Amino acid sequence: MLSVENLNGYYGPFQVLFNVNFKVERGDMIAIVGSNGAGKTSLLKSIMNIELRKEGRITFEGKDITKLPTYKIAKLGIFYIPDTGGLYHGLTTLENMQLAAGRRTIDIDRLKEIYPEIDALLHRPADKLSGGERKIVSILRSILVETKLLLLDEPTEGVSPIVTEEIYKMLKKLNDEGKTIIVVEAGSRLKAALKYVGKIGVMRAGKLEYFDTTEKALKDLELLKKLIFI
Amino acid sequence: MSVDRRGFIKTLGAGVVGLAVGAVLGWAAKPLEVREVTKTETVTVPGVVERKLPKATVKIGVLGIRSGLWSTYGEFIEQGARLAAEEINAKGGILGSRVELVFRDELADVVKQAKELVDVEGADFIIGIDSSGNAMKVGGIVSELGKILVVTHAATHRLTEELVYKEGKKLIFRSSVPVYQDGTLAAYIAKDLPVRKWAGINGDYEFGRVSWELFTKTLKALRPDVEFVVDQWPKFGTEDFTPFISALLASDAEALFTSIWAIELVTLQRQLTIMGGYKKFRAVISTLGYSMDVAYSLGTDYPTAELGTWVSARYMWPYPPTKANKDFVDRFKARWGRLPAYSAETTYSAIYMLKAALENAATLDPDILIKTLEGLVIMTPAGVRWIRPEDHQAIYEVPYGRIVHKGAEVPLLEDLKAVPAMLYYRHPPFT
Amino acid sequence: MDLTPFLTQIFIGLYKGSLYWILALGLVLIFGVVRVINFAHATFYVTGSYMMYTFYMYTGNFILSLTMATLIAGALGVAFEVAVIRRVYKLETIYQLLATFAIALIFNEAQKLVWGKGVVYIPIPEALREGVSIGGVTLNYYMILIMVIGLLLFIIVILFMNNTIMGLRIRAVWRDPVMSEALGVSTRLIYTLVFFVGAALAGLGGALTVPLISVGPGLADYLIVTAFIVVVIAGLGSITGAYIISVLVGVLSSILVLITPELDIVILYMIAAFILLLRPQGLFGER
Amino acid sequence: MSLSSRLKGLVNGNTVALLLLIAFLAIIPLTGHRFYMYIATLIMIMGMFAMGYNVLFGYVGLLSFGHGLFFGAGAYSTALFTLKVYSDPLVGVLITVPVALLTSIIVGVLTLKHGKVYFAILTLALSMIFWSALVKLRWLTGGTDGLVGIPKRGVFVDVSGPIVTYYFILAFFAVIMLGLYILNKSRYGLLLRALGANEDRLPFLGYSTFTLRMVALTISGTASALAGSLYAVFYSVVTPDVAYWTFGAEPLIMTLIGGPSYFLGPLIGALIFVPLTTVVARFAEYWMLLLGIALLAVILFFRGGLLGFLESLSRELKLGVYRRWRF
Repeated sequence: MLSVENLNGYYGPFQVLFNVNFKVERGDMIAIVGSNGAGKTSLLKSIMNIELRKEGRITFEGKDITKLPTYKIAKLGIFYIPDTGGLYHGLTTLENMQLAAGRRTIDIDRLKEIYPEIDALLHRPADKLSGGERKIVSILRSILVETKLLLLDEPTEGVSPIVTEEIYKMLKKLNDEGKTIIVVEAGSRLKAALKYVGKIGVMRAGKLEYFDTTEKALKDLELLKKLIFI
Repeated sequence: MSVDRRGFIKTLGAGVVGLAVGAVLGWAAKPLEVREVTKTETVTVPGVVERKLPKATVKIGVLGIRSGLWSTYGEFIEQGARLAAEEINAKGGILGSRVELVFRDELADVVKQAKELVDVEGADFIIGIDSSGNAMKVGGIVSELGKILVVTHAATHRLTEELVYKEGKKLIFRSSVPVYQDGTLAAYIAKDLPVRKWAGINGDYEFGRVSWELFTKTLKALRPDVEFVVDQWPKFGTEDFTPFISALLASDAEALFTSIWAIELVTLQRQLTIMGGYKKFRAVISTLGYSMDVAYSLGTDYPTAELGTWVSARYMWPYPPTKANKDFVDRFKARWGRLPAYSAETTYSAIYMLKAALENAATLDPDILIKTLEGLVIMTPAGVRWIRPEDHQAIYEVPYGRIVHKGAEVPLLEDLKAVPAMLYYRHPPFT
Repeated sequence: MDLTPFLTQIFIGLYKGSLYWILALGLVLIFGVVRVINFAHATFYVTGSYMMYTFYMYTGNFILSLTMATLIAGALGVAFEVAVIRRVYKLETIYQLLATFAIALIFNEAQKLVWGKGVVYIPIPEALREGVSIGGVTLNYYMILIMVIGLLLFIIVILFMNNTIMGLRIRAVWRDPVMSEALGVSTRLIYTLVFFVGAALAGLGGALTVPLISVGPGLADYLIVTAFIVVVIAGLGSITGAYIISVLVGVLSSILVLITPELDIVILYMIAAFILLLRPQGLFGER
Repeated sequence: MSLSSRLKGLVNGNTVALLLLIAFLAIIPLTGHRFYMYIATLIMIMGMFAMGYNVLFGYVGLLSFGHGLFFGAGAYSTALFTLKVYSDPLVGVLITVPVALLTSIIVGVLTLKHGKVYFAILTLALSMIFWSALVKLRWLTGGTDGLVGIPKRGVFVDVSGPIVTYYFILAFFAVIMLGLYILNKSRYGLLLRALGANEDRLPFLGYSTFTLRMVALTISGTASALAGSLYAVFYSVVTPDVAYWTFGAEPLIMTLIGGPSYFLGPLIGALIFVPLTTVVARFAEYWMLLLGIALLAVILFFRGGLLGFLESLSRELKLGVYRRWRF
């Protein structure tokens, strides 16, 4: 579905991604972990064509998206959620939802299926939500459009373990419904991620050092920890 | 002012002379020594043969505002200068030498332009200059330039009173009337109007301030019963006068004095009309109201107050009604397709002043030319100009007139009131 | 004490404030959304004025001329955005500023080549020539019209921004262009749209003033400077703030003319600087 | 090989260029051509202004729209001092140093606490207040007509001849250029440039951002004020125009033309800008049009300025000459 080939990424004169290669199949749920500054966020941004300059080739459903402007990539069905959640301060939850939905009407019942307590949040400004609520709302936005691939940057950062579980369950549910998901996580979340995802990748210093199924990864756990924490 | 002014007032009685005899009377009213100077001017030099200038071309550097909002003024200067040069060259030049003009934009650092005119272009004279500030700047370095400067528009009295008279910068001359026209003469018009309470709106810069000061002082002296109830000071470049106008209208003034000029005056007059100013003010004096850019812009919309919209300029094409002037207006119109604005005439005449001096002296030596120009009397479109030796100010008459509409493209003037220039000019020693 | 003079000054101030507002609105939109401080705003204003004059001279139809002037100024805004601004979005602020400054210089002179150096104006529409007279000051219907248009624009913009998808998208781009792109919003389109609206508004302001203020090259400069002061005091990017401050600045400067004719601009600059020193983000701005 | 490379290290491109330029300026009066002297004087004055400006812009990365304030403060303090207190041009110029220090500190305290965008807006606002005060305080400043007759002949020095004026200004020019050069080479200069490059990292090194910026502003303001002061002496006239923001933007334009990341960039900019406007002004009405087009071309195509363009050119040719002109 998504393939990344020989990807090099730069911020100004600084190279942040080094020859990254991987493939994502339809229905995958993937976690990419790594320490701070390993290039995880840059990887997602380069897929979305945000900010950095890049070399290499990225295709999505057979279409070359390397040079497409961000909004066109989004329109192909890739939904990106930055680590902040990307909600607009000053806009209400509903307005944030509407923004993602565009001219489509918002199907509240569908939202309730995934997250029953949504009603209470709809008319509150996004900056008045708790950290967990923000993360949830930001994910819920993805089901308002025909999302095929969901890119999440540290969806559980700064969130309590209970909410982390809740978020992962929600993601799993979306994955079961057929959405392909790539989650980027800090090293400390490795264990939580391993419980839900099917494939795991490890980044270090701008390189994708490891990429395999969870089963395999569980066997290589020591290696993974080494890659992440050293 | 000088001691003998009171004497003039007595001699002239009313001080205001009719249109037809204005020029003649004004001429007659000039002090005796002036007429003596005339003689030296009229003395031709039959004995000398082969009088020639040391150069085949006399170069005149012309400064004016040629960019930005006020560039119409530079255009007038250019048209006046070109007409004069073309005429002179068509008649064989000055003592055989051709007149060549070089134009520069005074807004592009006037001192730099002046120096470039002299040092690079080799100009023998510098004329023009619209802004008073720029005239003072060039005036300040004139001895360094070593060439004669004839200012043809900038009106600050400091140029001639301070730089020439007090500081002795003898290279400076001025062919146009100074701010006395705007301040002092306006008071002579105002004193005969049956109104007592005056309002003023003037630019918040030297020229506006001095105009109002001269106007109020003179009028108070002529008519002690008048009052000045409100004055407003919009800054240079004001595009909307509505708050100032409503402040004027909120007073109990019966008449309005303004020295606002050019584009700003067009807006001021229109907004005054719109806001009911012409219902309130029985008379309006606009010191530069008959500048041709304003007259053309307002055209048939030029508002007229009950007791008249009294306007003047540094020269107005209908005055004086001499053949010389009529011919000039016709030639100008034929050449440029419009009536001459004042700075066109003052620049035109400045070149003829230089021509007269050059023909008399037959040299380009500034010191000799200064002596020749001092006291020079010359017939110009605006009438007879006398260059006062002490301050190098050209003295000639420009009347005030009342705006009337006679179906022409531009409004015309009626009731032209001329006052001899010597009467209302300030005189040495300018105390 | 007779309060009539103050009333008339307030009225005049409201009219002037409405003019500032029409200009400030375009500046706020362009700065807020596109993050470009647009020195060329006066260009659009003057274009509106000259277009109004030109169309009126040919057709004599006020409404038609007003519409055309507004649209042409808007179109010029689009051309400007596409040809110049788009190339400098990613550069430092200073280059954007200078680009708009350069454009302002070029257009100022180019307009002179087309329309000459003199001033132009058109008459006030027949129906609006009279006015209400208070204490000797005529409060012209045309000035009242400008106030009404200002107020209507405020209501329309607020309703548009809060109740339409496009308004929502503009607000989204305003706050976070990157995220908006990720949500499938074309920021490029929004930028162009905002430039169109901002330039059209400036053109409308310019067109509306031709009957009242004569127009010549560069004559809008002071108006634009005041509009900038308004935007800065209000806080770069606050629409409601810009409206309130426009009107306040209009009224205040108008009353200052009455009480301290000597010092009006100094006081205005001082107030602006004082507010900025206390709240650099402006009265209504967020940091 | 080792000797020549050591020589290269010693003979920095900037040193040679600066000394050559000063030497060149010193012989211009020998041509006896007053207009060249005039242009050269303007280049020196505007060059000082731009070089001073760049201490803030190019080194520390702060964009000021209010440098007309410093230039104007210098010009007016010299004018007022020589006209009303003590009639001597040398003392009149020197008096601007304390005035500039004071002005810089006041401006700095008011503006430096906020971010870069606010610094630009606040400096603009302060300079406009200063300008409107110059216009309005007519009894002191002469209003829009300014102050006339600033003396060239004084108790200590007499610079009334054009050649004397020229060398008087050249002396100040040389001193200020060498001062700025020493600053640039010093540890302080390095710190200031480091601050411009990365303001987040510096506090860890034990330096307060505020203090460093204040130092840069003071140096920049003093150089600008001295330029203004010499301008007043040179013209004998000052008008409020010199404090207007458009005048204050001229050093910025010169800096961009020359290249802000080169020590001599602003001076090279002045060297181009001053004669260019002189030539272009001959097209009378269209000179502002041409200025606009030139500016737009610089922004769209030559953002490194002339030196940046030359550097990339020499890199293309594998010469690397102009790299040594960088800070």
